Amino acid sequence: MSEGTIKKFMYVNRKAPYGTIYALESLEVVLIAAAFDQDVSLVFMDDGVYQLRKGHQTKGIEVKNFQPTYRALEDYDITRLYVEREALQARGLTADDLCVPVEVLERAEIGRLMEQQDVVFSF
Amino acid sequence: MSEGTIKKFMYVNRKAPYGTIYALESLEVVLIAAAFDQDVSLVFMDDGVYQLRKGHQTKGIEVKNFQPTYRALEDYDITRLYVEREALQARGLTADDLCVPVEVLERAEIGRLMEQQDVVFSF
Amino acid sequence: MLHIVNKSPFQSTTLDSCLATARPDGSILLIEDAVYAATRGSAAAARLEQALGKFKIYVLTPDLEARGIAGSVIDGVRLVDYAGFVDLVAEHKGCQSWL
Amino acid sequence: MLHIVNKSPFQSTTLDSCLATARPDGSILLIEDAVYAATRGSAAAARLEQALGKFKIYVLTPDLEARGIAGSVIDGVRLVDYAGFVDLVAEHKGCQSWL
Amino acid sequence: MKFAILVNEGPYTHQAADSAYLFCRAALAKGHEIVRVFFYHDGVNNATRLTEPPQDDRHIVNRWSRLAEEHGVDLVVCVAAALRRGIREENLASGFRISGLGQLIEAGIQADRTVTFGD
Amino acid sequence: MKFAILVNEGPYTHQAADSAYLFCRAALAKGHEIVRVFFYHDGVNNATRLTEPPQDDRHIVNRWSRLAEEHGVDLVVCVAAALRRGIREENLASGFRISGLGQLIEAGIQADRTVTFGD
Repeated sequence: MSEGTIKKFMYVNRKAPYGTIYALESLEVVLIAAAFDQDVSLVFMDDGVYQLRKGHQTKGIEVKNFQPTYRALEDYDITRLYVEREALQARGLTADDLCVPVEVLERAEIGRLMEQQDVVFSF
Repeated sequence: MSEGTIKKFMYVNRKAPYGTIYALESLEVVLIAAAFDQDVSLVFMDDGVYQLRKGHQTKGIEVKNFQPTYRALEDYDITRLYVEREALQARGLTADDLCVPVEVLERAEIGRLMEQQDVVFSF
Repeated sequence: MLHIVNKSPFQSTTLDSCLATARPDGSILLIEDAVYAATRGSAAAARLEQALGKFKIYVLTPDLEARGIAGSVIDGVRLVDYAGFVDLVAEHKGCQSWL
Repeated sequence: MLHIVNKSPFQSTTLDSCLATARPDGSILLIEDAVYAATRGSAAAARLEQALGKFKIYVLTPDLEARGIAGSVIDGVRLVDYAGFVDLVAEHKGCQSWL
Repeated sequence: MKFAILVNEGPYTHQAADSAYLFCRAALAKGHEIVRVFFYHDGVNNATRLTEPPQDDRHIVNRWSRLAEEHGVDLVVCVAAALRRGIREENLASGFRISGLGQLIEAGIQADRTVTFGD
Repeated sequence: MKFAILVNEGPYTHQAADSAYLFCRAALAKGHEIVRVFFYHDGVNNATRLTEPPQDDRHIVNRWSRLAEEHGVDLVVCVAAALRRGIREENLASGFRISGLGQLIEAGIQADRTVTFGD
């Protein structure tokens, strides 16, 4: 049973927000995961880095702005947020453009971290 | 009303078969469209050319093989099937690899045809 | 004719397909995740800047704002809201959505 | 680790992302529309042939057959059926689906 | 001007349903006519009356129903696509009707412009 | 070995639901255990009992139900994703149950391997 087991869970976000629901529903998984006392990390790769791009204003598309939830992750003790350096560069972004503090990693380094996980959920 | 009106309808197929349902459901639209005495043409671009790649054998994925339906299009008087030359080349295919006779056109020529349509449905 | 593109240029080849097919003087409207193609300084920017010489390129403002990139639009790209989107469809003889 | 890719390399950049991230000696399984990446003579073939020097690359036979391309697989790519897919997942410590 | 709209994706999952709705509303506001909104592929899932989004989120299905009620927009769900996906009279939201693909072609013939929203 | 399966797309539209099912069947045939199949995002649409595909097509929903019946596989539909998309007890197919996202994390903890099928 799950009692006492601690596994490494990685949540990989590779999709842009709003065009599809994956970013939002991924975040809902992460918030629930926080209650399970597992070893949780989040990765933002490829278009997933756009989820953290500051300044979402969703009034014009009449969709809920869920960006504040990323800032609440810290309250859930989810502090390991990794962002792919190459993805930021390709999009003309830097860590200063993001809405939360993150650790920027080379893609290869993310590949290494991925190898160490017990469970990888990718959205 | 529709009585007597003849419009040019183009059906653009850009997606591979089986991975998603678009190819099959697009074909279902085309079969219905045939009953309306409109001016119908089909275009296969990008991964859409794979829909016509000979030799689908779907037993292993337990999905219905709908490739025979392309061969039935002629019975519905749908004879204008255009295939993008660049898409074939990029995929290492020629018209001989396809399950039905088609007219192979340059992409730019397809762009010109598209301009002449009244309605373009894209799948 | 009006071409509508809704996919990110970093994830999908759809915008490239559209650019390679559309006739000179055609119009291209970027909506949903395709609005990222209209931002300055990205790896897709050069492609779009080149396309501006051949097509009229429009981008949907509410989709830019939702994604926090309304301030990063490439010069020469025209901004439209939903009313402008409707006008574009009405002004062009036909439209094609590159799904 | 086992990387699973299911998108056509002509339509999506997902396979490129996977290839750029996976560690040397990792395994990559192509399923669904990604099986097109394993065919000879296509514009994506060179990329895959190069990747064969770094990764073990597998392709799901039922998905190849469905698409009529079982006879066109690049040399060095290993064929598996669903039972083989299950074995691959069991043999690797973890897996990542590049959706 | 007369518009026909084709919606190919379900609610919430892709933005297509939102974009289609906002387009319709803007077109009506400009005095255009929406001759039909046709729901195909996963678009048929826009028509389920069982949807219950979170309180702070938009209700995509009810929004369509209101468009039908207030502006008389004809919301047609493709019967073949709907049966495949579990949409029937018994879970159909108000303002929608289930019919054949012919209704899409007919809308394309009648309308001055046909616009597709999908994935 | 114990497997957990995550299904992220609806039936018919994407091949993901087919691939997931065929994977489960192959795993069971090899003597592995499927501790849970969790349906998330549009995957919840696999659970509607109202689906009626054409006669000559596979019945994806019934196939899952049979997997639950014959092999005791636990088919769990995420409640939040399901409410958004109109899946509730009243249209739920046999063998499925609706529960929270915690069931996905729990499955990930219990299983030796977790495999995701999606778009």
